[in-house]
Amino acid sequence: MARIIGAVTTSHVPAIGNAIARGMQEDPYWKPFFRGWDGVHDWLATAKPDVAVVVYNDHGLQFFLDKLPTFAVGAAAEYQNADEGWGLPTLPPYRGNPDLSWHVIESLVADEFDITTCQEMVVDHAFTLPLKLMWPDAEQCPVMTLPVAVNTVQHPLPTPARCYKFGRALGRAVESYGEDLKVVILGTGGLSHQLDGQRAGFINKAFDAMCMDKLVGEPEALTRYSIDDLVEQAGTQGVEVINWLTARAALSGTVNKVHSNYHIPISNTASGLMVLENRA
Amino acid sequence: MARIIGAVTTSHVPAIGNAIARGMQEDPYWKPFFRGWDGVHDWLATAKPDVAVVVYNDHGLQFFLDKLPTFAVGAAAEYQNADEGWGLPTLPPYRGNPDLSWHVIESLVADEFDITTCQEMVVDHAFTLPLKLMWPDAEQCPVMTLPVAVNTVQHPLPTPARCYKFGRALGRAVESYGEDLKVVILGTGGLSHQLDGQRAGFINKAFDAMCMDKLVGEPEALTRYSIDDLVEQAGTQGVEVINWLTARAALSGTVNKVHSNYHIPISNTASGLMVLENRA
Amino acid sequence: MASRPRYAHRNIPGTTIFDGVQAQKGYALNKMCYSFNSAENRAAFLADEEAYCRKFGLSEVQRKAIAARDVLGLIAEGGNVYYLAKFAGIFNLNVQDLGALQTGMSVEAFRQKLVEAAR
Amino acid sequence: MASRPRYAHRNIPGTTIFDGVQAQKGYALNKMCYSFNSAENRAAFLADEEAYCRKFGLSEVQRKAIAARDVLGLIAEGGNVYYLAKFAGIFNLNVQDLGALQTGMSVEAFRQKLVEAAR
Ligand SMILES: [Fe+3]
Ligand SMILES: [Fe+3]
Repeated sequence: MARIIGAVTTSHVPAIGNAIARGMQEDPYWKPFFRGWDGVHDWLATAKPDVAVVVYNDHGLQFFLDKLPTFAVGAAAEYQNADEGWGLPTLPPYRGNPDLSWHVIESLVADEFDITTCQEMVVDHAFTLPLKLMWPDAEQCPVMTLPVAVNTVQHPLPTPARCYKFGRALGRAVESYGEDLKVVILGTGGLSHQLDGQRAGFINKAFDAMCMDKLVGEPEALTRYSIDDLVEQAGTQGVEVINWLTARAALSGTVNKVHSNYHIPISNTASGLMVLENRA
Repeated sequence: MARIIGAVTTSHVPAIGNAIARGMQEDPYWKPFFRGWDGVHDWLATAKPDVAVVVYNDHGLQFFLDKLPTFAVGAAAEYQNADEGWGLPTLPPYRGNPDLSWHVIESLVADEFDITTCQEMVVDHAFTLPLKLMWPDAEQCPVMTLPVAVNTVQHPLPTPARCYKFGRALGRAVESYGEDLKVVILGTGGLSHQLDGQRAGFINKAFDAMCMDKLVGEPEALTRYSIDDLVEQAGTQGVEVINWLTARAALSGTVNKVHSNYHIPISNTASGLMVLENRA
Repeated sequence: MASRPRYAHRNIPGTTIFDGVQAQKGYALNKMCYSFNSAENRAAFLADEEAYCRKFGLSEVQRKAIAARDVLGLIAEGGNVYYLAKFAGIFNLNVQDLGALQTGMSVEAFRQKLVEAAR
Repeated sequence: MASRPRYAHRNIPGTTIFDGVQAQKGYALNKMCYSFNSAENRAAFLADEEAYCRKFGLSEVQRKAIAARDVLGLIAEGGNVYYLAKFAGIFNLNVQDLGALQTGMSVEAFRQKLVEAAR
């Protein structure tokens, strides 16, 4: 059977892509961010996942407002990265696992989640950068992938309560798959940041700390927040933390924090990172 | 407040469009079908809805398998019909009501339905023909519309139990809208038919009769069926009856059957028709 | 495979449930048929059927089934009837013609069978 | 209107929640910005900004805000920052530049403000 070995939750700021492309990992501005990934690499060296399920949000590369799904699940053999408009270098294609995808899709729909099934899907920086950060030295991403895109663009967004339930169902779906696969769940986005409006540059360190704390042992605590609460407390783009919550909810065992990092600022964002190990 | 005055459930066979285009309403083959609509016209003459919420399934005009939503809800000012490939005449555009749409979308997402929101949407025969049958003499559809597309194409389909809950939530969403509007819910598709495979031509009169009976006073009874049950009992395309169930579930009051008709065959289909009045 | 029980659909004689297995197998074929929503594409197909099929990446089995108007073959190869109907429409074949082709009956006999379902 | 309470979002100073009201208002504007995923479209915009805006049906207020690189104006007119970022990218403006423009600070002061958020 497939086994979820843990979750990696991380920010996905586009500027990271530029820093990687320019080799700025040791630059004083970037060093506290990139050094934070050492603990992830240590964990991966022994954890060795076969598949990454990536819970992220599309930023207007794959989806436009003409048809915007709440939850979109990939079912392709390959996912391509593409030009997002601001000159970020395009990363090599990602392998999918259609059989796993369809199993997950069947399970989610049986559990009354109204997903959009995507047999073609391009993936943006929110999907590609975390995978690049996990395996910086690999030319191509070494694990199979399953993209799960959550709407954080156009309100109404799925509530934290719904995301938590969705994450639980996603975990059940993956763990009922019959192949022996080690699966890591990624949750990308956040933490607190706001790009737009007169409140641009808003960051809330205390709220981020609370989220990172609750996510380890008591993730249901975050389901009491409304989306408006999250906008107020974490910023308009800080709502991306619902991707962390979804990923965390997929872990059903005893969860152990293996590693974390928190650094302000990366670009306009409070960057957070956690490795949560899932013990049966 | 908006008020749901009732539901009209009907088949949506493309051949109906040809029969209308050729003026074959009095033809012996077609007469039992078209005469069945007299009772609907009588009801509409006094019911006078302002809006039609149309629960239907797209047959590969708007959606392809690249991105297939379980439930898609329209939020456009206008919906266009378009060429479906087999020369059915294209009908004039349909007026939307974006404010009502967004209210419904907010309500559905708050109630944990993971819809795809569509600010651009073309509509096929499953949407256009029932409206044309309701108002055959109007050049353009005289009411505002709100398309709700349910996946009946690619399995997994939403279960009858999920469709029932979705319909209930749709009803709550519409009836919490603050404008004084009279709303009719359409459910289109079915009844029993199978277009594909060696079982093509399959029709199940007894099952259709049971569905039409239960839908009036005891629609929850249909939620015990699985999608595979429906395929077996109603045929591969007979599963479209989930659109009837969704529409019926939107009626929360005492439901009274005002009119019904059932005729075999129209094309390959057992054609059914009901007018269910919703009493507060 | 242990995952299959949840994923598998009921076996219903004469019936193919269009699930993930079929959707993968028929993706290119259905995409081609989806393109027939456009009159221009229908004309392009008629102008050179083989080239049009290749453009969409159909398998050889699928190309042959298209050439032979073999509806059951197309369904076995992942075709979905909602899309195949657009292919059939190019030749003015309606769903009763398709029904006759698939059941090996004459169109008249297929129509009669439908009428008899009313009893 | 009685429907509004359910629909309305919280009033958060300096913050516009991109909901149905904004999504309708900004549809054409965001669609134009979405087109900037393509290098060809970015070049077409630069070649004739006004014509490109008209092609997408932007309102006069939106066209003026585009011409003035008025980010707050674009947001008020329904622009969503995920799409506007693609517009800004054409001019090599990053999100810190946008932040400075929107808060009326220098880029340096805006950056400093972010650093201070760490305390
Ligand atoms: Fe983001
Ligand atoms: Fe149909």
